[in-house]
Amino acid sequence: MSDAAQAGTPRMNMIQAINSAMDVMMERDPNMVVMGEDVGYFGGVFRATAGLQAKYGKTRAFDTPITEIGIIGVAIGMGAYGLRPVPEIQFADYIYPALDQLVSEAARLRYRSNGDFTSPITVRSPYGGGIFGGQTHSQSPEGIFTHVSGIKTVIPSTPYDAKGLLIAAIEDNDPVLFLEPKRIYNGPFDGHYDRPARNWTAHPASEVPAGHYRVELGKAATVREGEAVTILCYGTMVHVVASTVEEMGVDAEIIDLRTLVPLDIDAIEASVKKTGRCMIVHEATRTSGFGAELAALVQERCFYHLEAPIERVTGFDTPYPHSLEWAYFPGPVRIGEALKKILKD
Amino acid sequence: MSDAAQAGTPRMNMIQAINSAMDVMMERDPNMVVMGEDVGYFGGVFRATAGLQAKYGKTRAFDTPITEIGIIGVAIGMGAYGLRPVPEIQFADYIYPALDQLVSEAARLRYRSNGDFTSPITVRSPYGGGIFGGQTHSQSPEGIFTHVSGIKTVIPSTPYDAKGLLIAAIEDNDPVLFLEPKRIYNGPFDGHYDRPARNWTAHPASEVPAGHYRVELGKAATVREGEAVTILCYGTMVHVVASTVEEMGVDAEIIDLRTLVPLDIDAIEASVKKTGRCMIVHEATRTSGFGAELAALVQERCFYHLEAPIERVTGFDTPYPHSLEWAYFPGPVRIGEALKKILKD
Amino acid sequence: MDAPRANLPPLSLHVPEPKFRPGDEADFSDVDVPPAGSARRPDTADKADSFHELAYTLIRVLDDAGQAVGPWNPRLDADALRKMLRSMALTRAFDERMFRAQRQGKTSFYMKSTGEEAVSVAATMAMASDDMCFPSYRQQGILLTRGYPLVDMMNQIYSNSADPLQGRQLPIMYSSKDYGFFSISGNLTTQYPQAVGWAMASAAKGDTRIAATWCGDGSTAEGDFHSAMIFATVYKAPVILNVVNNQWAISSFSGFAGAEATTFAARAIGYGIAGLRVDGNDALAVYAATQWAAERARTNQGPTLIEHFTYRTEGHSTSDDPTAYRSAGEPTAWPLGDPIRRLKDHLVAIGEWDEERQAAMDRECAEEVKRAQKEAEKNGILGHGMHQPFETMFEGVFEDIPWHLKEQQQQMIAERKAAGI
Amino acid sequence: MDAPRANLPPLSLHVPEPKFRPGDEADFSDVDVPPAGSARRPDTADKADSFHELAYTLIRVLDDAGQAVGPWNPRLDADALRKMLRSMALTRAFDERMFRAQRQGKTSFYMKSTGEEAVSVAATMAMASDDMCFPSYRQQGILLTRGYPLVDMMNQIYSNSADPLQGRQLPIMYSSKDYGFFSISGNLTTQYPQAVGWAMASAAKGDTRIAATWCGDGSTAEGDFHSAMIFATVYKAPVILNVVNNQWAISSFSGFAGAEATTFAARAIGYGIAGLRVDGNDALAVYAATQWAAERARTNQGPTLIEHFTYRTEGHSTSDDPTAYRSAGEPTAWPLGDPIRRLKDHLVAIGEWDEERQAAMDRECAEEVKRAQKEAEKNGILGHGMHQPFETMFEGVFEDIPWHLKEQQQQMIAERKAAGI
Ligand SMILES: Cc1ncc(C[n+]2csc(CCOP(=O)(O)OP(=O)(O)O)c2C)c(N)n1
Ligand SMILES: Cc1ncc(C[n+]2csc(CCOP(=O)(O)OP(=O)(O)O)c2C)c(N)n1
Ligand SMILES: [Mg+2]
Ligand SMILES: [Mg+2]
Repeated sequence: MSDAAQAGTPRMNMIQAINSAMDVMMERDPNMVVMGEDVGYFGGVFRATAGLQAKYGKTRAFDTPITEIGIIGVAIGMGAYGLRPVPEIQFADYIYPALDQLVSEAARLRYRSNGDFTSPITVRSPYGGGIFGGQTHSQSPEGIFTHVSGIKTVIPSTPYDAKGLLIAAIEDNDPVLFLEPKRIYNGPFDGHYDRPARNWTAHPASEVPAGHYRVELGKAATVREGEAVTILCYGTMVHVVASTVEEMGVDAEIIDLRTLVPLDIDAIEASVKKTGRCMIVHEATRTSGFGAELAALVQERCFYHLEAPIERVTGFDTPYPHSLEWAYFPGPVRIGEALKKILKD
Repeated sequence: MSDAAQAGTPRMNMIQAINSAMDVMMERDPNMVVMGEDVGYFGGVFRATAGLQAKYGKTRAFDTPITEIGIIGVAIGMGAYGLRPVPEIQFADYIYPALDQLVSEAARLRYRSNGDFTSPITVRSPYGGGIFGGQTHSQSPEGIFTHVSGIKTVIPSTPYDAKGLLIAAIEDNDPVLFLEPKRIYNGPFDGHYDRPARNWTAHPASEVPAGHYRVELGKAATVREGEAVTILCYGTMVHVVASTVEEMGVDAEIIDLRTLVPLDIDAIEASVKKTGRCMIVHEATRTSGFGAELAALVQERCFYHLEAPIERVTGFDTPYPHSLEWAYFPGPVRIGEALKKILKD
Repeated sequence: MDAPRANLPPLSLHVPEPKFRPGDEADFSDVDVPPAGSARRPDTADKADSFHELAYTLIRVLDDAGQAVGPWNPRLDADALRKMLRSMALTRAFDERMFRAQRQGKTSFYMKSTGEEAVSVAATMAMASDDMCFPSYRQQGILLTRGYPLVDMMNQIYSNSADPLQGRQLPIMYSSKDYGFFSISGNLTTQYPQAVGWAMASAAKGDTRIAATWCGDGSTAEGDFHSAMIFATVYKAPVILNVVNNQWAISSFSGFAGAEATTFAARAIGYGIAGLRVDGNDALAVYAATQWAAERARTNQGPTLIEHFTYRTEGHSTSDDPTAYRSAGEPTAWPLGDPIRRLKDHLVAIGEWDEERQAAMDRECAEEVKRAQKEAEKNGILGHGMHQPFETMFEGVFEDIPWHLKEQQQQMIAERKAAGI
Repeated sequence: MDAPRANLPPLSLHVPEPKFRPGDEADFSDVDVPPAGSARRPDTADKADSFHELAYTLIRVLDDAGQAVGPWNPRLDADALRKMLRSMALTRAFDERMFRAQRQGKTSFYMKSTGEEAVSVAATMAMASDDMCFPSYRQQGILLTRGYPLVDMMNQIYSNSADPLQGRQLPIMYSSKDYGFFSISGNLTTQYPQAVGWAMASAAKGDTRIAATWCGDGSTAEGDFHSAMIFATVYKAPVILNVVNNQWAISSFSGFAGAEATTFAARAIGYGIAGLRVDGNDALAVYAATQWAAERARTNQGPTLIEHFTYRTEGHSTSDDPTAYRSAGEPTAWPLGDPIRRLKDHLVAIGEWDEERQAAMDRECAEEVKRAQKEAEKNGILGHGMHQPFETMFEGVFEDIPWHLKEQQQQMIAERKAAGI
């Protein structure tokens, strides 16, 4: 047991950390509200808002009608009034009906009104596969939002980061899309779906302070230092990559982006210039995924340092197939093959 | 006057060519219908569907309620019945309300039903800036759709291609997003907004056969052959690039992609391997635009042939500003600077 | 935010709350249940605005004594009634068994329609077999009524090697064009405008087939619902728009879809289309209302919205436990009873059925389901290796496989070879 | 597609068609105009389902003789009436001048509200000055009524160096928090759920301020409209939902939004909220309905939908010519008259106004607008170089400028230097 844990820092899984972030913020800021389908009395289908209605009342944590347009549109109006809404979209696959309110409204409000109105909302949504959710409970739509000027996209990979980043997102005065990798809600996942699931307790980042702290938006984390290759990843993939690198004994530098927009370009550039190789791993479909932007940026900035083509390891350009989930998922084999290739190139 | 024109091939501008494509197809295929806001009696706010209602009747060319969800959702249902709907979204900026129907339904129907149902719809929509349309009549959202598996994205740059590609899109049994660069509806535009506008008559590609022909989807066009650098572009930018290259006297190879998904990777690869340099030009915002995917692909496939970093010349990551339209637009200056840089690198 | 003006009372936000929560005793005595036979039956050619009251009552045919009464009595012959009863019983047996299969780890997910069998079965019987259905995920009764093979449904649920959808879809997201059953979507209510579009196409072609669609009470809040209603009213589409008001949307009671203020059938009035509110646990009422709506549609009178007032007896799916958010007593206290028992009582009351035949039928259904299950499991269960070949993953994204998917297909094959799997 | 069944009549698709097209003589004699004063005025505490008939009639106060009659007469004093008249006249003068400015090439775009001035002006006067408005693009009357500086509106229209929105928005897409005027969006009806959200927030905070929103007849078809209605009814949000039924949406008549089947006010009935249908060219009726709805909202009775039945006298915007799709005679044949003339006639009829004062007022408004225009043009017109500094383009995307936008800002500056501009 680490010092922190001995000193009373509680252990939390990702759901608990996310719940704690909202609890802390609702305690501090009477204008913060949470809302969404089943988030009130029931506390959310993943329990992320459990207890908040009981503690803060029905006008601050409430169930909503099943209309994602309305959830985001109403949150924008509440934000314009002066509240700080944290709406939940039950699955990221269901964010598309709300896209116009997010893209044309939340993301554009500050700009088009010249700061007269703003949209300080944080949209939480579980995303990603690996839970046999089929094509409509598994998608990773983050790439779309990174193309939209005026919205920030944040994806945590540990309980500690989840809480700190969510607090930073809520405190941010711009709209933030906070995507939660649901595969690792209850434990880190190394991609070996056939091995027993682990929970968070053994992971150092499950030590989560009970109170308020922030993990700054726009700052990546170096998960592992290394010299052979830089691997850029986020969310569930951080764990799959780390374990694959470990198993293969590769001296890779693993960077957990944490925020996609704005990106921590300095960390990326410094690392790639050091290693001379860059691999990008995400679960989303390949074409025009965020990996494309990363590849474009890295070759623009590190061209003369690159010793091999930048490799993208991604989900395939198909819907997420139910029965072939593990053939779709970018797991240790796909990452391993790409690593072998990039180190050989 | 060219031979073709003498032989009676009519001259058409882009709107006329698009109109002619629909006319030809409605004549040939009794199942083809056009629909959308103001497309019926009035013939569309850009007149693209003019005359079709008078010729084919109200059940084949009709106005719709102002609900983009409904326009696409209804078109999908009609497609499932056996019709071949060509819905119009009045401006590409207004496609977001329909995103769920496009992404979760049209694009996924064939896959999720294992071919039991398909969605042979072609969604037409004017896109792009340069007409002082402000932030909601100027957007270029193509990048978003290229990330969605199951939908094709097509963008013409001349009247000839517009008609041939639109016919191919309508005949295609998969959903196609057909984006029309509205800046060049009436004439090619070289980016010099301060010079008098030209119309299409002098352009060879305004010779458009009156009847049926197809320009195959997935095939790029080499607009200019060259040795110094490969420039990948589409839509309005093809003309801006061509004129800038001309003015600067650069021996660039200009490739008009025409179809973004599926992409003509062979043409791109062959050209970049020949020139050793690659520049990408689009009007859409930079981050996670389709240029990112192109840059990623090119460096993956042509890494050892590249002599300089791939350059992206794009719109900025801001909404399209009304008064500063020409500072936003990737015009001759921005393209010229990038050309100088990539040739020097 | 400025200080509230002192001369005005402060505003307050109304947040709906269901009448009963866990621990409460469920008491539905304030639910207004009009007597069977009391609603009038307008002519199918009547104007939609001439029978608004039908959106606020409950059309009921079966009375407490098990008799079919009133103008909506469809006067079905006993064979038809027995077929209806059997399809409902089969649906329930199927649900029981597949729910259990999920619990046994044979698949990832299942959703029952317990207590709502009449809504899909009786409606299907009132339509022509080639009319097109755009269901949500809780109308498995349509397929079972139309005789779709149980084994194929199970193959789909198991995502196994014989799955007609090749393992691509979540369990229960069936699709069968041949049986007039549109591919179910995971995204709520998207099927609503699609159904209207299909119906519009049928009308534009001078066809005679109509469309029907179903969504839940909660799902009516989606923008797609509205767009469908607008298109349906504008073009007088020949479509039946069913709202299955089972009063719950996962953990949210129907008050969060607006049920505190009015009925779901009343939505129809807002669009100027015909609206009926039906006792959804009364199979004959469902049949009669559907038949009436179908006749309207077929005679170019346009769309009808039917609210089926029912109750979701069990959890939302295999993923939730309803006693965490509602009174455990609700399912039994619910006053409109069980649709299967009510139809059975009717058949018994008219001397066309008895307890023995009922028991035999139940056994038969259970057997049929069990046999099908055995058959289906020969083709594999989820996650046990018997699935479609890996390469198929890349088929059907487009009609033809483009180069980038072919490349990815090769990559996947190479990957599996490299890993020795 | 199979062959239609022979024993059934073929279906046919109904596609709405307006009564008059170019070349037709416009004849509105079948438009039902109930006499002024004939609609009852329920108590503001009455239940929404107790006055459904108000969604199907027209609330009218001004009769043909120019008298204010009936229970909805707001009994305003003459000063208030004159202020109302002047704000409407000013709106019209402003529209005339700015339309002309666009035609003169001074800006890219303009939209008039001619004939619809009462809808924004009278409604604004019936609300408190700190109530929050979420308008569409045709309610410039709100700003003019609240005394927002004309020069600032024009600066925005010209996208010039003094534009409060820094040239970022299309002309007329004003925004002013100080004047309770929410930033106008180019995307239709997005403001509807936002208004409901603002109102819900106000209620949650125990504030006293309410919200109001406006959209056009065509815009009611958007999914946002529905989501707003659902949220409004579920949480009894203190909000006034205005539908400006000017019967046209660009070239599409209101039949494409469902007006053939019922009224827009009837939508309210579908959600169980209060609905009123008002003569939108009768400023006193608009005032009275708004005041009534505001009182409901302020006393926690929830939302009201008000349909303002009016007519879009001119084109949709500077981009279209209405005679291409409708009868040129419509604007004059339209039976509800001109809202300015009707209010003027009333003031004259009650002896509080005369033609001379009217002419003087018109001159005054024209002068005021002209003066403001001169002032505004000192700050530049569109495309003539007097705009915000180029760097500002990158401000306000986020609260702070992130690195990638700073880089792009530098690129833009370098670009301009390279080009010598
Ligand atoms: C667009 C979208 N939003 C949210 C969900 C998640 N979800 C699935 S079912 C459901 C509840 C639906 O309730 P209801 O419409 O009443 O149908 P019922 O389950 O009662 O049959 C929700 C919120 C979804 N599938 N799609
Ligand atoms: C989402 C969206 N779709 C389409 C448009 C294009 N458009 C602008 S105004 C308009 C007509 C609106 O008509 P109506 O709501 O009746 O308002 P009115 O112009 O009559 O005031 C249309 C289709 C848009 N701005 N936004
Ligand atoms: Mg339900
Ligand atoms: Mg209108």
